Amino acid sequence: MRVYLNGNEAVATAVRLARAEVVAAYPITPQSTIVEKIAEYIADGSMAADYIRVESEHAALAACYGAAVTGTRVFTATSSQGLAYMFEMLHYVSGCRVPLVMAVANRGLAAPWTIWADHQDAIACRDTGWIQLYVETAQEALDTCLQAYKIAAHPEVLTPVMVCLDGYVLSHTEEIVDVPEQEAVDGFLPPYRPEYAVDPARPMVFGIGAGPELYPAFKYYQHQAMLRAQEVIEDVDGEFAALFGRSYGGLVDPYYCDGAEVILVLMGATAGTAREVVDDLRRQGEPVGFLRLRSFRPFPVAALRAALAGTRVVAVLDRDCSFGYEGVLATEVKAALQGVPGAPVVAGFTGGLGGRDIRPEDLAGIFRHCLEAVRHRNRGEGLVVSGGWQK
Amino acid sequence: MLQIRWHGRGGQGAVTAARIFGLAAALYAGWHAQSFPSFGTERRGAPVTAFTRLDDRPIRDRSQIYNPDYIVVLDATLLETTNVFAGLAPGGIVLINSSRDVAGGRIPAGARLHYLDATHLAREVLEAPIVNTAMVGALAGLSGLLPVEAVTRAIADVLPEGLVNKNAAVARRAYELVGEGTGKPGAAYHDSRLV
Amino acid sequence: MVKIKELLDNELVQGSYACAGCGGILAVRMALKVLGPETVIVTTPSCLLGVTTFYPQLAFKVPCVNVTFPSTAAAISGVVAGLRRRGKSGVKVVGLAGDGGTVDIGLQALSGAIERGDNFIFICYDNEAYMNTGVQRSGATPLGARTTTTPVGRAGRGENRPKKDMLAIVAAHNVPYAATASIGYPQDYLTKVQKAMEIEGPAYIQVLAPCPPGWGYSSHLTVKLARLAVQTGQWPLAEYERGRLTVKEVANPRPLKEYLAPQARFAHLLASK
Amino acid sequence: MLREEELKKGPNLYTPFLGTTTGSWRLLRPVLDRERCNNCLACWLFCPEGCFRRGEEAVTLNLDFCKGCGICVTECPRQALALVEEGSNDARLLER
Repeated sequence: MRVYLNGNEAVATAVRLARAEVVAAYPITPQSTIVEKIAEYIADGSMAADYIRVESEHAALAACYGAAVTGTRVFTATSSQGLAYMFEMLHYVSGCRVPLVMAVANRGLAAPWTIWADHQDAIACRDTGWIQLYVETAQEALDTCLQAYKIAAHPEVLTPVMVCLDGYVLSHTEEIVDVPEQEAVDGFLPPYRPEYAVDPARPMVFGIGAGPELYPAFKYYQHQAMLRAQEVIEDVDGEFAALFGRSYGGLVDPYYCDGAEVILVLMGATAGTAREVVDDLRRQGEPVGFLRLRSFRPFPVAALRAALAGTRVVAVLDRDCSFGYEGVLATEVKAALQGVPGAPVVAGFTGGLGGRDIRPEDLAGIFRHCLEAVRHRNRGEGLVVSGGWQK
Repeated sequence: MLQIRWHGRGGQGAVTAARIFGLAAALYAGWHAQSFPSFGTERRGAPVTAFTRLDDRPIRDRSQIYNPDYIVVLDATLLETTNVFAGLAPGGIVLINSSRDVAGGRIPAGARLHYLDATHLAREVLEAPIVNTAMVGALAGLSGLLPVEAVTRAIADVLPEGLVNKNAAVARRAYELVGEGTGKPGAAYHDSRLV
Repeated sequence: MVKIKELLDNELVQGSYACAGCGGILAVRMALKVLGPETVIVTTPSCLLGVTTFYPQLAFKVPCVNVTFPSTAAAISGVVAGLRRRGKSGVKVVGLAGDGGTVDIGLQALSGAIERGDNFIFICYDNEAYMNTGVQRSGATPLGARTTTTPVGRAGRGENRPKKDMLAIVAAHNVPYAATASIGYPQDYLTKVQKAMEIEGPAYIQVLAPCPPGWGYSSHLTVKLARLAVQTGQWPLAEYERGRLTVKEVANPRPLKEYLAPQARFAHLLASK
Repeated sequence: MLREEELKKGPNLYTPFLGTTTGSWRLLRPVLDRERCNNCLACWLFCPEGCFRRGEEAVTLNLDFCKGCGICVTECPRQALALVEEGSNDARLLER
């Protein structure tokens, strides 16, 4: 059914369709309207779930963990400071291999105080062992939440998933969303029945302690599961496409990358603007392309190499910064291309921090800057491309 | 692409107006649409903006709107503190809720300026000075972008059940008053007091 | 009143790595004799977690959900909700945390869970300092006690603040049931556990559980000191029920010195100048 | 050591699982004089390790997990328990 929804409403709709049974969340802008909507669904009887009104984000994730180990499908959502406050629990949940799903309405971190979008919050949680999928549209937010439950609970993955949507730019922007039928979703996503759960008849310890002789083995298999998740993310996206007719490319979402001399890489909703810019420049005969990174963790090295290897310059736009170095995505793309014969030059750009608008002309400027460098190289000098910062 | 900027004060329903207009366009008038509030917290009484984009192809641009084709002002007192005309596209249209000419000479050259006394209209029909649905109806009529049925159906989708009938009625009245999609002023245009 | 002779003979926790004479593990073992096997334990990093759920020594015979230090009561809310959704509402959910995990870092979560009215029992085994990390003071450390962060020296006389009144804090939530207990008075303690079990909604029990290395006494004195704490008026046996606080009167209090003298943490208070 | 299938599912294991009996920690061992025991259950109740079983006329003692803390000896109201050095041939052992 075609419905006019914003990104947060699309997420709430997905959580209802996924038949999440326990939701625990704490309000924070711009996430709050997700859980407000879920509370409404529960209140009007259209969703059979327990809503735990916790006193903090740390507690939200702890409560979700507690509910998940009893064998229920759970959900939470947060942003920014709230995600930072969850940091300890993030590791705990992924370490315990609890397949829960959390929406993150991406927002910058204080100080200075901000409530607007950037990716610093989730990027700072890069190493918490969560799968991170960044979406472009409200439709994708809905579809990815459904996919996320399937990916997380896959027996070879058993890893929690963050579905990241840009604060306001997606969370509060309304557009047409095709809401799938409950029956179709039930077919895609059967009830959550983990291999084991809290049960006095077969007592277990969840989250045992492990000494130096055992701890690395658990971490090794956690890492293996995350690597394996690459394939599962692609498979689930494919299965979803077969059932619902919509696909997001799985790990990466290339756009006119073939034959491009400059490819822009970024994550999140800015992708839409980038597509417009690429169309424009292509019409003008410029050899540019675009690649949206959908899966930030696991980091799709092979898929990136396949899409980027033939180009001259990869411009990476980070809505985050690893202070004292550069944008995190830029570093990671460089690392992914390291050792590839004739690898493209990677230029890092930082922009869109704290909600700063990324306009088509900003992206066009990045393309032109990189194209200029390529032409300069053609005059016989080494290819050097400087990055930039949107101040 | 057509871009609309809505001006109001927190609590007046500018954000809802942007949504109703976008929903009406996308679900009931064959447009692709996108709507969003000015990003931030909405404090009651503080100036608020909201936006609607329409296009005949999918809208992918996620940047802010700087040069709207239409500007709708729900509260004329905003003209005293805010440059509501900022960035108006050449030949753009401005619709202000007022019973008199409050813009004076501030209107950019080439722009078309229209007034509707939506407050009066809302008091009559809704028995409350809530003007957002009237202004949605008026913009639909004035611009010819949407048929009035699209607006009334969108109102039914967005507003709580108890508020639908009167708001649909006020939107329809406003639509008729501004000229029923002809783009030409209707009878009660400039001073729209209903008798 | 529980009858000691009718308590469960089976052990629901056994084989732990707790120190010889540990009051904490004794408090838990006793409570499980009333709670029975249809129990889920939620616990956090603490001595208890370290000695009962660290591979290869898993000592519980009931399910145990471990969680981060601040989160015992938050995870409890999740377990309660999850079990309700799974149709297993007969299972008792019991939080176990030390004093640090209760009165300090766990306080916010406990406050939230009590205020939400979830049906659970929270047992704080109070050994009056952070024993797991090496005897640092907590909000439950009594006035004058020497710990590794309240040392005794030329300028330091041990802990300089009185113990946090956690029972009053919990009672202020209008909790259905809250009590203090001592492992030295098992009849009283276990009757309170029984009551907590039968009450619908949150119930809180703070049980004094002496720690031989942390307090600095010989391990055979654990129960005796838990009793002396009550007999010398240092540890009131209190009960908050239906809005009323009752405190068991100590008929003939014993001299405080009898309680302090065996404990190295108070040695400086008794040393003659 | 755990099997690969267990490791893959995360640090969640069936309990109880005891890699060792903690009785090996013991330096002192309790001995019980069954004649003196009146089955009052103080030792049974106060033993942190659950080493005592209830019996018809007297408790029985299993030292697998006994760490020799001595609480049972202190709490026994009839001096039916005593501590002896582990491995000694203390006379009290013979009395038993």
